Amino acid sequence: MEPVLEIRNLNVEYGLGERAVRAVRDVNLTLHRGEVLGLAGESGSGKSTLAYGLTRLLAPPGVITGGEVIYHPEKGDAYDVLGLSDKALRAFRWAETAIVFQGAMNSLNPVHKISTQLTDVLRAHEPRMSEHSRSARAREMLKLVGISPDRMDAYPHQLSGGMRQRVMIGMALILQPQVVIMDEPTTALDVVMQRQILGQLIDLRERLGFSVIFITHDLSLLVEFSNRIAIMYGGRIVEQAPAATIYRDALHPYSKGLLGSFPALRGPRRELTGIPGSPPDLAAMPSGCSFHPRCPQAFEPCAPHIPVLGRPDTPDGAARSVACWLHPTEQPVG
Amino acid sequence: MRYFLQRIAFYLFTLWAAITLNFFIPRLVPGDPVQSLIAKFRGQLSTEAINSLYVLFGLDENKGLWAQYIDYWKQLFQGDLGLSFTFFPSPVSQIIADALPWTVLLVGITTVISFLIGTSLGVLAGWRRGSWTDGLLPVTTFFSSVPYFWLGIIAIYLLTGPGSFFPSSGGFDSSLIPAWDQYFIPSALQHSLLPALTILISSVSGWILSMRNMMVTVASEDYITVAHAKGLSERRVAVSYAARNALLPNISGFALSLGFIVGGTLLVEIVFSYPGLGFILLQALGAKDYPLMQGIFLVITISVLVANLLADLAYLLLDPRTRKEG
Amino acid sequence: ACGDSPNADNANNANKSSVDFLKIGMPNGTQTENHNPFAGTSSANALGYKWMIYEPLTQWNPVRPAEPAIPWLASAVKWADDYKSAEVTVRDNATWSDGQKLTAEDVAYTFNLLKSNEALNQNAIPFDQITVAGNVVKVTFKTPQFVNQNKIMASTPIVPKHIWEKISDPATDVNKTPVGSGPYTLKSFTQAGVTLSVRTEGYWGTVPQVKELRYVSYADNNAQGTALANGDAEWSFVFLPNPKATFIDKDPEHHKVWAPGVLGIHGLYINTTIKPFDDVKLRQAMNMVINRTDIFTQAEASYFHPEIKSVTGLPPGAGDAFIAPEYKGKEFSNDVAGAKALLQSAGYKLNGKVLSDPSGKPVKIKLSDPAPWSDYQTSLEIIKSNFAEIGIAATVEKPNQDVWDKNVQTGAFEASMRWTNGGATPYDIYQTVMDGDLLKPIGTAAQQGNFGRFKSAEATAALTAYKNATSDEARTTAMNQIQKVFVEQAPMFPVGADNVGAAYSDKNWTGWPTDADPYSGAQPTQPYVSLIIGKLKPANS
Amino acid sequence: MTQDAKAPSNRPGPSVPSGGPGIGNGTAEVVLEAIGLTKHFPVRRGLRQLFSKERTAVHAVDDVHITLRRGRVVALVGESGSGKSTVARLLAQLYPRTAGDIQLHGKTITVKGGSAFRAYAARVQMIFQDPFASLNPVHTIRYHLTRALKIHHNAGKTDEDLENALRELLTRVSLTPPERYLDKFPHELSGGQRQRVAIARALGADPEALLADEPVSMLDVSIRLGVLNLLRDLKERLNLAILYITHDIASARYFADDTLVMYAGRMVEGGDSETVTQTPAHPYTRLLIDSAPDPDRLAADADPLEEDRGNGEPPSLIRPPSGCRFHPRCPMAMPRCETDLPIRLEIGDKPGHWAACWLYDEATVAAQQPGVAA
Amino acid sequence: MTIPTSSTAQVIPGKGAMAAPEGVKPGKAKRQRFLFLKNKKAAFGLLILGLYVLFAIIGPWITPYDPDARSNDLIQPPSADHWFGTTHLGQDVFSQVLDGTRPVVFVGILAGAIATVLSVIIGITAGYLGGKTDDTLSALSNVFLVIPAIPLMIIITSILDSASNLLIALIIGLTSWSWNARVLRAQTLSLRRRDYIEAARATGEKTWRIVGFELLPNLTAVIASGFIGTVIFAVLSLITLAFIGIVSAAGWNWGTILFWAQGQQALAQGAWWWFVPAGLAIAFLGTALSLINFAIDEFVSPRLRSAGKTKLKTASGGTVRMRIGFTPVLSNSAEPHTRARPIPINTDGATPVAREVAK
Ligand SMILES: Nc1ncnc2c1ncn2[C@@H]1O[C@H](COP(=O)(O)OP(=O)(O)OP(=O)(O)O)[C@@H](O)[C@H]1O
Ligand SMILES: Nc1ncnc2c1ncn2[C@@H]1O[C@H](COP(=O)(O)OP(=O)(O)OP(=O)(O)O)[C@@H](O)[C@H]1O
Ligand SMILES: [Mg+2]
Ligand SMILES: [Mg+2]
Repeated sequence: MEPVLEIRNLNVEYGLGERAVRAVRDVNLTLHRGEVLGLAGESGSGKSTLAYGLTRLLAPPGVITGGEVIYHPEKGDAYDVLGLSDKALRAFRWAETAIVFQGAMNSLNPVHKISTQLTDVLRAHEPRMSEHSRSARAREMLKLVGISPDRMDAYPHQLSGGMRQRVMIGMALILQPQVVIMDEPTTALDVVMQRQILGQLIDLRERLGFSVIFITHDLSLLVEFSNRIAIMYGGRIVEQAPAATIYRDALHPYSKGLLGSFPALRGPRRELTGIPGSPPDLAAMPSGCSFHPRCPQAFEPCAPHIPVLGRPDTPDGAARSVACWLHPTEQPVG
Repeated sequence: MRYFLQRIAFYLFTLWAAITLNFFIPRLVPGDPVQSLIAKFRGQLSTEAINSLYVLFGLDENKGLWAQYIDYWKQLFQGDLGLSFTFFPSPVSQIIADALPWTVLLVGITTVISFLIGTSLGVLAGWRRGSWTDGLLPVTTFFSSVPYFWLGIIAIYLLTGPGSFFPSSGGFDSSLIPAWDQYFIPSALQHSLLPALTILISSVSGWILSMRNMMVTVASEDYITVAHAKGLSERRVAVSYAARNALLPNISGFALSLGFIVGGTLLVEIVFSYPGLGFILLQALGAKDYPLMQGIFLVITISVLVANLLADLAYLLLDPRTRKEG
Repeated sequence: ACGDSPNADNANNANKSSVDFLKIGMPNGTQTENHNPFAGTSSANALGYKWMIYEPLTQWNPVRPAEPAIPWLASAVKWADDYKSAEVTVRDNATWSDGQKLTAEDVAYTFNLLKSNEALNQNAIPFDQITVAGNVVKVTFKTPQFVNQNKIMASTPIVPKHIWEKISDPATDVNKTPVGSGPYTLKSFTQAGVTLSVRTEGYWGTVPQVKELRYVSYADNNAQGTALANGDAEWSFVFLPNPKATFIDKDPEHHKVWAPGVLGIHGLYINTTIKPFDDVKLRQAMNMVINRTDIFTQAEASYFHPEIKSVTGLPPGAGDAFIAPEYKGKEFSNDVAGAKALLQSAGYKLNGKVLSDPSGKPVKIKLSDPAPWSDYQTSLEIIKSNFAEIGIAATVEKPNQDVWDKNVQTGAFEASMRWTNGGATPYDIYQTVMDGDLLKPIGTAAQQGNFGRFKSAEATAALTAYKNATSDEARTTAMNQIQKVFVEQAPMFPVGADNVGAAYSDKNWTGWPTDADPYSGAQPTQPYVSLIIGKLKPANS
Repeated sequence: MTQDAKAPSNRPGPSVPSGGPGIGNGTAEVVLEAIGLTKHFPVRRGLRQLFSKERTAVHAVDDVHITLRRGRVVALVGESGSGKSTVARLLAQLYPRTAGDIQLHGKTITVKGGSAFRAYAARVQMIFQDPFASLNPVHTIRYHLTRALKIHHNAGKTDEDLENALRELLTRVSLTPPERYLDKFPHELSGGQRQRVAIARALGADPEALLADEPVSMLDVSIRLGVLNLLRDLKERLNLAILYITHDIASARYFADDTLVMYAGRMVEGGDSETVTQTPAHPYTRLLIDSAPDPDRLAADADPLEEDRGNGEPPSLIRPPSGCRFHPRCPMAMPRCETDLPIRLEIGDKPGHWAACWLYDEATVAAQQPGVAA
Repeated sequence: MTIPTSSTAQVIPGKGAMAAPEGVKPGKAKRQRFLFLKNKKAAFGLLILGLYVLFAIIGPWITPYDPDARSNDLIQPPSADHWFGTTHLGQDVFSQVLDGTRPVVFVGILAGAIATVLSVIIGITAGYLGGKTDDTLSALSNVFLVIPAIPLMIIITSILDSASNLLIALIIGLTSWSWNARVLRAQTLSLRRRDYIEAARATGEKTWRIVGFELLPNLTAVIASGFIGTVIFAVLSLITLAFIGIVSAAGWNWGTILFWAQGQQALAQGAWWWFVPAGLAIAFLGTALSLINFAIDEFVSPRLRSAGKTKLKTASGGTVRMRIGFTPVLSNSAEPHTRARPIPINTDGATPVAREVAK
């Protein structure tokens, strides 16, 4: 499989100096063409920070302190997104990677019509396009996400939550980007709507062939909808594997705990384990494996040594990686 | 629609209450216009004139406060504001009509300019925090804390004088007759510069501050990040996304401040002998000129209320969220 | 389009080398257009230009009040001995600015107008019969008018009958297009000012050389002062603190201040009903210690209210002719020692810095005047420290003007600086202070005078006698009597005189009245202004 | 009117199972019961409506029956805006009800304020959805708990009593050692800890019934479980009656004895949790369950329910659909659904399992084919 | 007098510093309460204000001269004897300024307090009780908002015999509460439906307790900033009234000094020392109060707090500015920050660390 986006040792901090919060630490992750990569982890584990850090969208005091984000365009050479000039970065944004945020109400400008918000992307990226074809394109996108184009002139508040989220998805796809990042796109919606929208997204992906980074803390949702899942804890990726693999056989105790926290709706009533303790303080991270204070299986090396993300010596180890002393790894993988 | 009717009922009530208060409060003050006139002229007017003045002002008939109040409303409904005492026998409506344009033009335009400048600087200061704009606030704050009559007087002292470009007083050159011609307009502009400048200096910081704060608040909204993520130009994000939204709360402040134009400028007009309403109000206050006071209060009240209505309207126009029901 | 503009002339005029206009200012605030000469509130009155348009029958010089009046619209005025009637012979060469001839009918009409409109009759003249015979108007009055003679003849603007009889309510008419007999006509009224232009034809006297008068009303003394200093105003009547620094020094060669005193004074009224101030001795002592020179230099900027020196309270110059023989040359001397001795003899005790009255109570006094009257306030501060020298503890209160006014009228004050009425004789001064006919009980407003509730049958009788006297001897006797009471009883402590002066610049125009030639007062709002304007000549000619 | 309007007369007959007697526990003492509970929020009337008789209102809750029993948890599930919170607030007497009855131990109680309200609050307490918002940021934990104890006279007489009571409360919600938490401010605690404090506060009144309005929906996945387990633990130890409100039907299965499903202000299905979640009867419940994320399902699986009608939007509560409120979205809708309000019908698979759906009325199904609404 | 444009109207209480869950470290949280003082603006503003208050208290005792006392040094420029020169009566301007501090501070604070109390009572009552009460009270405050304040004050002061500072403070306080009342009402409305208020109600708290103990503390910042705003307004009103000679109770304040100076045309006389110091004294007091107000705004809405350093050094030595939309990249080398090496470990022999797992 061919990569579209390679994140290498990305580090993001909030603030500077002593009091800085290291929200993303040495993250390595590769997104392949056409896949849905799920990113899970509890609140504050750095998922959003990672997603926004990719395109330098973090608000102050966020600072990228190191790393590379290598983007492989469909044609042409790969380049480092973090090294782009402001102008090039503006051109890169949305044309190559688009983002769908958690709350659609907040991501749409309340004072502009949705048509304006759809077309100003085109105006910025394809200035030579005619007014007419811009609006035709916008209509087309709305139709694509299942909204009747006659709602073009509606203001965001005139649409329901689900419709707004669809508008956002339509807007994300309007330039046919290679990568779509979705940060908890459905947490504000109820389950029925959530399923509708995700179903539609998967459908569109099959038709348009973009890759998706899908962020949520709802692991069961990820297992159902994504190809591969990466699990974050304390700013690091602690495990990464195909969705089914994780579901069936998670290696990292944290992944296991996460899976054990969701009551299942179907099947036998299984006992829920949960994860004891509380999430770590990013500014005062435990030494070694940051999960060790909560880990039921922690042992000597966990406290002093940071485990590295690498291939576990399991039979299916080639397709996955984990950062845990319980699972000796061979070599770091992207 | 319903919203409007409610607002209008509310405004009418406020108007009634304010007018009633305006009627009664001045009448609690001891003394009367004649006594004030005598005192004002300090020896220039002999005490023998007292009787004739009472007759002249029609104060010789003794009417109860209540009867006066009823009369006042009757007159008001006929559009008659009565005759002023200070400028006897000019009708109050004429005095106001003469003075109002000056105030509205001077203070109105200045308020608009102040708002525009303040808002633009506020947008800059809010958007480019950490640049030179950070220094703007302390400086303007200092100037806005200075009482502006003080600033005006100092400006007159420093900047006017024989041969100076700035005239020290008046609304236009006394040898000219108001007309829309090439002599009068420049003169009027020239005379308004200094007062306008002092108002500007002392009022701009409020706008800068509130706009800056709103910009900062808005800048961390998700839709701003989305706008950046969409690769829009910095200008478009700053103006069409951030400033456009940050402006909304300030619009009502702006409309309200328009309402205070008439009432809020007593001292600039006094210091610069500007022929506006604020100055006349002060004279009316000093002279117990009830009809004139009431007339001016009426203008102020109405303008504040109209400004309020405008604020509502502006919000309605600018914020699609409030446009829900027709 | 430029030719249509009303300002086009002006712009052209600006290029002229010589100045043919005079800029007059008054610190009287906003004006609305009203050229009614009878309305005290009109712009014509506030700026004084009514006397450039309308004229009185005679001109009277308040600086030398004892001098006879100059005939003006009247070629002669003959009063009866009892001053209950007068015959006015009207000049036959005067015309109104609309070309009509000015006749005795006009004069009679004007008197009738005042008679039948109480609202216009500001001096409350008790007109009786007014008849016309040829060019003579005969007026009779209900009471003797000796003390009012100049108010009637020299302060009543004569208006054209043919215009005014058509006006339905003369009291409230703004007289939009004034037609008068004076040397000027109205050119324009704007919010910035009033412009008069000189009559080109038909004026009975010498046509003044000043072609145009530009009046501006400034917001307050400060604005007026600035305008004077800048040369924006050339003539004004305004209080200039430290006129040397603020005005004269700006152009020492041309900027002048002249402030002659008139028969109207300012002084500290004492409430004579309050103990211990009902004691004449105490009042005398207090009167003795007031430092009038300090007040003159510090409160009145050494010019504004000319210092009163004579113990009679009569101002120097204007009052000299009236001073009783026994008081000639007697001047206030700021005599602290004398005052102390006087008090001691009257049973007062000075323990250290506290004076106690014979009953043993410390003497305290509250001085009050409205805060905005800064010269009075300064005077009070000075008086306060003067009183302290004889152990009287004074406090200065600053009630607002309305409250102060009410308190003074109803007698709810202890001591207060106030003015007196003024007139052609000292009668007005003394009447305001001592007239028993004006006396009202404490609590009732005394609107006309005697605020200190001074009770003296002697003074009242003398005042009445003066007013009604039919001979000069009787008047002199009465006046001497009045002064005696005033000096001995000290019902009020005179401090300074009113002035009819001006601040002016003779850069462009010369010929102003001066100490050397006090041919009239100099205040730009008084009837004599046309007298002055007639004498002005271009400075560079 | 439907026969439900007469509900009080046939309570608690097996034909009208409300909370539904669970297996073996049917005899547990009833603590709190809502009968025909209805709440309409009046919408401010415009000028036009001023003269018409018609009153517009949000029909937030209509004719709801709930029975809370000692030692049992009843879950109330439904999508956002279906009126769950309103039910809880009605039960807590925070809102006056439009119609219906709330009975505490069989006695009708209506209180608005004052000591009567406090007496009621002593027995019925509520926990709010958002632990970040339900504690006053300016007060310490000690203040919050002390107030709860004092208001309900559980603070004892001396300071020592109070201190003991406070420790006891915190210990009960597993915030140990208590000293570590007592003097903290809410913002110094994690979400789970805050929710525990909120629970402790409710327990401070020593209530019999606890109304938990989405107590864990704002909490992180890994913490949720702890709070739910705590609630279950309390239910068992203190023999509390708990109303557990949630939109997460899976957690209802895990945590509640009985489950009630609400749709647009009405109850549509009820029964014991396992039955309702495993063999849902009402089409809405089915939609809900099918929509819940299911790791065992393949992503691409076409969902028969996906093309529902009405764009999947919940109906307006100001003018709710006639008949069954779900009919515009229901794939099985029959003509009758549009006109007649469905009554509660026994499903028959398990005792106490019912649904308000005409599909379970054999006569109707026979006469009208499901899924082909006119 | 433009309307107060303090941003209090946009303050979102509860979303303030307290509600920012992240960034707060347990244990250090106590210090949060003094965070306000760490704000440079607040500290500076409070320092100046403190000086003024000090002079207000001790001013009249430390004046070098009796401010009323006349001397023979008329209109003297500043000198060692007279730091701010003298007046036309030879009074010492410095003594007058010092002596005049007390009434200004007194009137400002008292009027501010009165207006604040009124606005709190009216605003919160209207907002919390709603309904008819709200309508009535809102109408009342609107009427007061509409009536022009300074003229109203002029009228009312002229009703009174002599206006003591106490009375003036009362009048200013009584006429200037309406703006704050409006702001507070709006805030209360938004707080009223907060969960913690509802929760307090559900716990069984009495209404007055809810208002006093749950609502009010959350409005402190808004109230404080309203208070400061009114103090500024009151000071300027007092000075304006004194300047136009309407108010002049016995004793000095800066407005009276300006009144005298202007009456004597101090500037025209060249006596700038008479006119300038009082104006500057007002300006500095106003600035100090404004600074405190900014600080309160920032305290309430942490977004307004500047993030300290905004210029950053990149790895390559250049500087970048923190700005929205373009996160600074300090280095884009792909070197990992933590040196984590896979070390071979034998899991079989590992003994899990025994630990107590807290629930
Ligand atoms: N502006 C900021 N200043 C300081 N720390 C911040 C800031 N924004 C985020 N953080 C910290 O960075 C960490 C990661 O935050 P992030 O938003 O990426 O988490 P997340 O995984 O997306 O969580 P959630 O599931 O709640 O969205 C958090 O611990 C947070 O406290
Ligand atoms: N005070 C109120 N005034 C008017 N309408 C209200 C009020 N409170 C709630 N509603 C309406 O009543 C309906 C039910 O609201 P409720 O909060 O009970 O739903 P919910 O099921 O708890 O939703 P959620 O899952 O989002 O918490 C909604 O349509 C809501 O808009
Ligand atoms: Mg996130
Ligand atoms: Mg809810």
